[in-house]
Amino acid sequence: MIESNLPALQVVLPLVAAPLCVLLRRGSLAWLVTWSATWATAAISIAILLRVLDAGTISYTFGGWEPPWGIEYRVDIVNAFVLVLVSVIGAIIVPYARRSVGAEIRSEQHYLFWAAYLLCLTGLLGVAITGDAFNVFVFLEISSLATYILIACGQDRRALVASYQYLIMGTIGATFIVIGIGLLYLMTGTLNLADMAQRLSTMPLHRPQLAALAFLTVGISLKLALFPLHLWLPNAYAYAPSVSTAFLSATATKVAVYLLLRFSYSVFGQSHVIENISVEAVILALSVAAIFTASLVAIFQDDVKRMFAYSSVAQIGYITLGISLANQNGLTGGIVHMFNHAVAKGAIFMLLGCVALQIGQPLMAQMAGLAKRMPMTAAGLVVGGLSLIGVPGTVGFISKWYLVVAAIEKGWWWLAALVLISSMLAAIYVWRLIEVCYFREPSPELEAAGEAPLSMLIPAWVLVIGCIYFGLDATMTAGTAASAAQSLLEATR
Amino acid sequence: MKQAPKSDEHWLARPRTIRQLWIVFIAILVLTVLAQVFIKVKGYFGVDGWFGFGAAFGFLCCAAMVVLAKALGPFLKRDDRYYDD
Amino acid sequence: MTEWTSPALILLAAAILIGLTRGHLRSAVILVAPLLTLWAIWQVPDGVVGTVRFLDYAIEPVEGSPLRRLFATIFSIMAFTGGLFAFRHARWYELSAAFAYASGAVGVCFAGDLITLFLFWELMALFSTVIVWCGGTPAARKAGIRYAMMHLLGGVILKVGIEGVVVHTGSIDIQPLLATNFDTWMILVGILINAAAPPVSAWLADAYPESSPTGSVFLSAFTTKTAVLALILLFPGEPVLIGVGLYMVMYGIIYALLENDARRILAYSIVNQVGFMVCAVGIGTQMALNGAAAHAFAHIIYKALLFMSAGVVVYRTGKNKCSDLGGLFRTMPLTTICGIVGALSISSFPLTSGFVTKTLISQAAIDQGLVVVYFLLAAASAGVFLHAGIKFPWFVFFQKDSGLRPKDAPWNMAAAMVLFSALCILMGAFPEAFYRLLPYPVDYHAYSPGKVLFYLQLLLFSGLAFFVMLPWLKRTPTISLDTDWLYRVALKKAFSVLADLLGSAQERAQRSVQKLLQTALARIQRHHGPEGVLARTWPTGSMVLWVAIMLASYLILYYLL
Amino acid sequence: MNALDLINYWIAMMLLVTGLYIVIARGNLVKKLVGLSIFQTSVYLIYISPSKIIGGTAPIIAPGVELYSNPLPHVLILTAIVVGVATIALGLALVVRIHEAYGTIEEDEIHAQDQDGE
Repeated sequence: MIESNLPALQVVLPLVAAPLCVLLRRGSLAWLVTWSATWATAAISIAILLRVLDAGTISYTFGGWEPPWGIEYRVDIVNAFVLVLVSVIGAIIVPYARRSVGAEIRSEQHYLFWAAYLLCLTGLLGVAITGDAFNVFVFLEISSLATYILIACGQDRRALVASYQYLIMGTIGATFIVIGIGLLYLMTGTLNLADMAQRLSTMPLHRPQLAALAFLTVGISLKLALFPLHLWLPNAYAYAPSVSTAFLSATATKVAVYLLLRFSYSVFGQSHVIENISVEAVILALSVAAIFTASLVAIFQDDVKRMFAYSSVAQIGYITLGISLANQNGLTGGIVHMFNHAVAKGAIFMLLGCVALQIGQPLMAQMAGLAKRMPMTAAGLVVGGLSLIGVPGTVGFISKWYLVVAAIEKGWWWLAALVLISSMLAAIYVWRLIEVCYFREPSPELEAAGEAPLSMLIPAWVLVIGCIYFGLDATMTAGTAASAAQSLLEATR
Repeated sequence: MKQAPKSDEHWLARPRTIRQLWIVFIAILVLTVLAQVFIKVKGYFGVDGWFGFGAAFGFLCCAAMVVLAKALGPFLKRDDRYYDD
Repeated sequence: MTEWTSPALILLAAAILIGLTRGHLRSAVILVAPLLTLWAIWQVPDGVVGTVRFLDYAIEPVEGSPLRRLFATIFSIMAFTGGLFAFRHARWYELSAAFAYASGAVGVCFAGDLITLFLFWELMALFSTVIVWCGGTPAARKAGIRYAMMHLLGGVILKVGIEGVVVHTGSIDIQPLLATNFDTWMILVGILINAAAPPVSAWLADAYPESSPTGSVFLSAFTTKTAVLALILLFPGEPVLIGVGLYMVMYGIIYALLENDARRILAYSIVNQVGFMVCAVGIGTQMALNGAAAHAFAHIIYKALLFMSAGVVVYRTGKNKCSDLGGLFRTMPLTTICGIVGALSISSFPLTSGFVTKTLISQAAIDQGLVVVYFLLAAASAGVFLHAGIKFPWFVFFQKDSGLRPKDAPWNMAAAMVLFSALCILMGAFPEAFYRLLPYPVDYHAYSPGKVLFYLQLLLFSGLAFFVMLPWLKRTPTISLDTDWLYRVALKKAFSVLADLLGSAQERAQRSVQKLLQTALARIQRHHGPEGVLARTWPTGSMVLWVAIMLASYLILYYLL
Repeated sequence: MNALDLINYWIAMMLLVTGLYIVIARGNLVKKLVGLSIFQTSVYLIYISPSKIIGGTAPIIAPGVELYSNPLPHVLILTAIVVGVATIALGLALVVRIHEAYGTIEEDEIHAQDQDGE
C-alpha cells in the first residue's frame, strides 16, 4: 500500500508537515517535525531510486485518472537521481540547521522558517517528480515563494533587497515558463510531458513551438542562473541565512537544470524544432562565458559567501556545458556535476555557516588564521575548494574528466583546454582562501572563537567526506548519471 | 677546500696557509697534466685524447661561461627588491 | 585485497597521523613510516599487481619493475632522511605535507596507468605548494601561489594529453610513446613543466628558496625526479629531449653563476642536473636510461645534502644571501664538510656518487656517437664544478669573514647530513653494488685510470678558472630576470588593468546597453530625455533588461534559423 | 486573415511588454510590483483566449449542444491567479520590510545606502 504510493508521499509528506510546523508554533517542535519529514522524504526518494533502477520508469496516476487526462507522476532514472539529490541534501542540512538557525534567526520566527523550508523542499521535489507541465509551474512557484522567504530571513538588511530582486526575477522566469508551457499546450492540446513529446514528434514545425522553446529556455535559464541571467544569485546567496544558502545552492539550481534537461531532451527531443535549430550552440557559448566571467569575478570578492556564490554561477556553467555537448559523456558529466557540485557547494556553505556562527558574515580578512581556531572547518573548506578546482581524488575531478573526454570526442580541443584552464581560475580564488585561513595570524574576530559545535560539523563533514568518497568511488554517481544520460539521449533518437 | 680568506685567528685563514695551499694546488694541477704521460686517456672522438685536453677544455669552458654570465649580467640582473613593490 | 595497495599509502597514512599525534609519538611516525614504506617497496613484485575500476577504466595502481623500485627506494630514503633532518624544527603541517608529497612521488613510481599517474602527480603538486607556503614569509606566500599556478597549468596540460590518448587509443597503459601528435605532445609538455624545462624553468628557482630551511630539502628531491621517471617510462629515446636537456644544463650554470641567494644557486643547479637526466632519456639507449635513473638516484642524495647544509646555515643565521654570508667554516665545521662532500658529488668528482652516475650518461653519448652532446656534457660537468662545486661552499663557508659565528648543526640535522654524506662516498667508492639496482644490466667500469685523469684535469682546471676569475664572480645583491618576468610583471600589469576593467565591466556593459536603449527611446518618447528614468541605473531593472534582451535574441535567433 | 482576429494576442503581448517595461524603468519598488502584476496578467489572456470557442457554451454536457469551450485553461489560470496574488502579497510584504530597514522604497536610494555602508 505504502510502497505503491511512494511517488505521492514524496511530495505530500513535506507538504503536510509544513502547516503542521505553523500549527505547533514552537521552534524546537517545528524543527523536530522538519527533521522527521525530511529524513522520511529522503528514505522515500532512495526507495524510489532503487525501484527505478530495478524495474524501470514508474508512472503514478493521481485519483486513478489515466494520463494524459489525469495528472501523472512519472519517475525515470533522471528525476529519481534528482529526487535523491534534493531530499538527501535537504535531510542532512536539518540537524545542522538547529544551531545555525538559532543563531541567525529570531526565535519567534523559527517555526515559520521551518514551514518555508519544508514548502521549498515540497516545491523542488514536486518539480522533479511530476509528469505534468502545468504542475511544474505550480510546484516551481511553491518552491520559489518559499525561497524568497528563506532568503529574506537573513540578518543583513541587504537580504531583503536580494530577496525582492529574486522575487521579481523568479516571477518573470516562472511566467516565461508558463507562457512556454501555454504555447505548447495550444499546439499539442496536452499537458502531459510524455504525451506532449510524442505529439510534438509527429507535428510539422510551427512558429509557436519556437517561441515556446525560447520562453522556456530563457525562463529556465533565469531559474538556474545561467549567465547573463545570474545577477540575482550572488546577493541572494551572500545575504541569506547560512542554512538557506547551503540548501538553495545545493538543490534549487539543480532542479532548474533538471527542467532544462527534461524540456530540451524529453519534450523537444524528437520534435522538428530541435532538428532545425541548435539550442546547444547558444547554451555552450553562455556556459563558457559563465565559467570564465563568474570565476574571474569570484577572484575579486572579499565576502567569502559572495565569492562562492559567483563560483556557483561558474559551476552551473559546467553543468550546462555538459548538457550542451549533447553526447553520452558530456551529458554524464553535466548530470554527475549536478550531484558533485551540490555536495561540494553544500559542504562549503555549511562550513561557512559554522564560521558565521562564530564571527558573523565571513569576510576574507576576518577568516585569517581560521585553521588555528577552527581546524575542522578550515580543513573541510579546503576539501570543498579542491573539489571546485577538480583536483583528483575529489568529486570535481570526475565531472571534469567526463566533460573533457566529451569535448575531445567531438574534436573540440579548444573547449577541453578552456574547461581545464578555467579550473586554474577556480584555483586562484580557492587558494586565496586557503592561504588566508592557514598562513595568516588569526584575525581579532577569530581570536576568541573556537571550533563550531559538533551538531553542525558532523553534517557538514558528511558532505565533505562525500566529496572525497564520490571522487574515489564514482561507480554509483557516475554510473547512475551515465544511465540517465543514456535514457535522455535515447529519447532524442 | 683548498683556500681560505685572510684573517688571522683561524689557521685556515692565515695568509701563510693560503699561500701554501696555492702552492699545493698548483702542484696538483701540474701533476694531473703530467700524469697523462704515463696514463693513456682514451680519446673517443680524437681531440679528447690529446695531451692536456681535459685541462685546457675545463679551463676554457669555465672561462667562457664566466664571461658569458658576466656579459648577460647587465641584461638579467636587477636589484633584489625588483619584484617586491 | 591488499595486493594492490600502493606503498604510497603508508606515507599518506603517516601524513595524516603526523597531524593527529604529538610529541614522541609523532617523531616515531616520522622516522618509522618511511622505513616501513621502503620495506613495502621491496615487497612489490614485477608486473601489474592488481586492477581497480575507476570511472570506466581498469586502473592499475601498482605495477612493479626494477626502475620503479629504484625511484621509490630513493624517495622513501629521502623521506626518512628529510624527516630526520626536519622533525625537531619544522612545523607539523610542513612535515605532514612533506610526507603526503613523498607519498605522491612513491605513488607515481608504481603507477601502472596514466590515470593513477595523474592522481599522484596532482597530490604532489598540492602538497609541495603547502611546503612552499610553510616558508611563512609574505614572499613565500606569493611564490607559493605562482608555484601552484605553474603546476596546475602543467597538470592541466598533462590531463588534456592523457585524456586525448585515452579517447583516441582507448588505452590507459603506461608505455613508451613518441611525441608525434597533439595528445603525446601535451603529455610531454606537462611532464617537462614539472622537470623545470625551458621556457618555464623559473618556477623552481622562484619557489624552492622561499620555503623554510627544512622545506627546501624535501622540495629538492621529488618533483623534478618523478618527472624524470615519467620521461623514462613514457618517452625513452624522444629526440626532442636531448636538446631540451642540453639547454637546461647550460641555463642552470649561467643563472647559478649570476645568483646571490645561496639556496637559489642550488635551485638553479637542480635544473642543470635534471638537464643531464633529460638529455640521457633523449638518448634513450639502455646505457643512457641506466644513467638517467642512476643520476637521479645520486642527485637526490647530494642535492638534498647541499640543501641541508644550506638549510642549517639559514636556520642558524637567518640569512640567505651570499653577500651576507662567509667565513662560517670556523664555527660550523661539520656543516662545511658535509656541504663540501655534496658539492664534490654534484661536480662528479672521482670517488663520489656523481662520478659513477654522470659518466654513465657520457658513455651513452659516446656509444651513440653523439659528438656535440658529449662535449657539451663535458663542458657542463666543468661548469657544474664552477657554479655548485666551488661557488656554493666558497661563498657560504669561506671567502671574506662575515663576522657571523653561528653554532653548528643540531644533532638530528647533523645526523641526516652525515648519513647522506656517507651515502655519497659509499656509492662513489663501490659503484658495482649500486649498479646492480639499475633497471638494465650494466657493463661499465667507472674507474678506468684514463677517465679518472681526464675528469681530474677537467675539474681541477675549472677550479683554477674560478679562482683566477674570482673578481668577475663577485656577489652583487641582485636577482636575475627569467621568463617568470612575463607572469610576475607583464601579466600582473595586464591583470591589474583587466581587474580594473572587470570591477566595473558588468555595470558598464549594462549601462551602455541601457544608454543605447535610452537614446533609442528618447527619440520616440521625448519626455524620457536625459533626466529620464532609463538614464539611471536600476539594479533590478538591469537584470530584467537582460532577461528581455535574452528573450529577444532567442526569438530572433530561432526565427531566423 | 484579419488582423483583428488576433487582437487578443496583440493585447496580451502589449501587456507583457508594458509590464516588463515598468519593471525595468521604474525605480519605485511598489511600481515594479505593479508592473510585474500587469506582466502576469498577459499570461492569463494567452491561456484564456484560445479556449473560448466562438459559439461554444460552458462545458456542461447538455442535450443538443455540440460546441463547448475548453474548461481546462480556465482552471489552470485560476491557479495561476492564486500564484500571482501570493507573489504580489509576498512582494509587498518585502517592500514593507525594506521600508522599515532603509526608510525608502526607491531602489536607487537603497542602492546608494548599501554602497555607503560598504
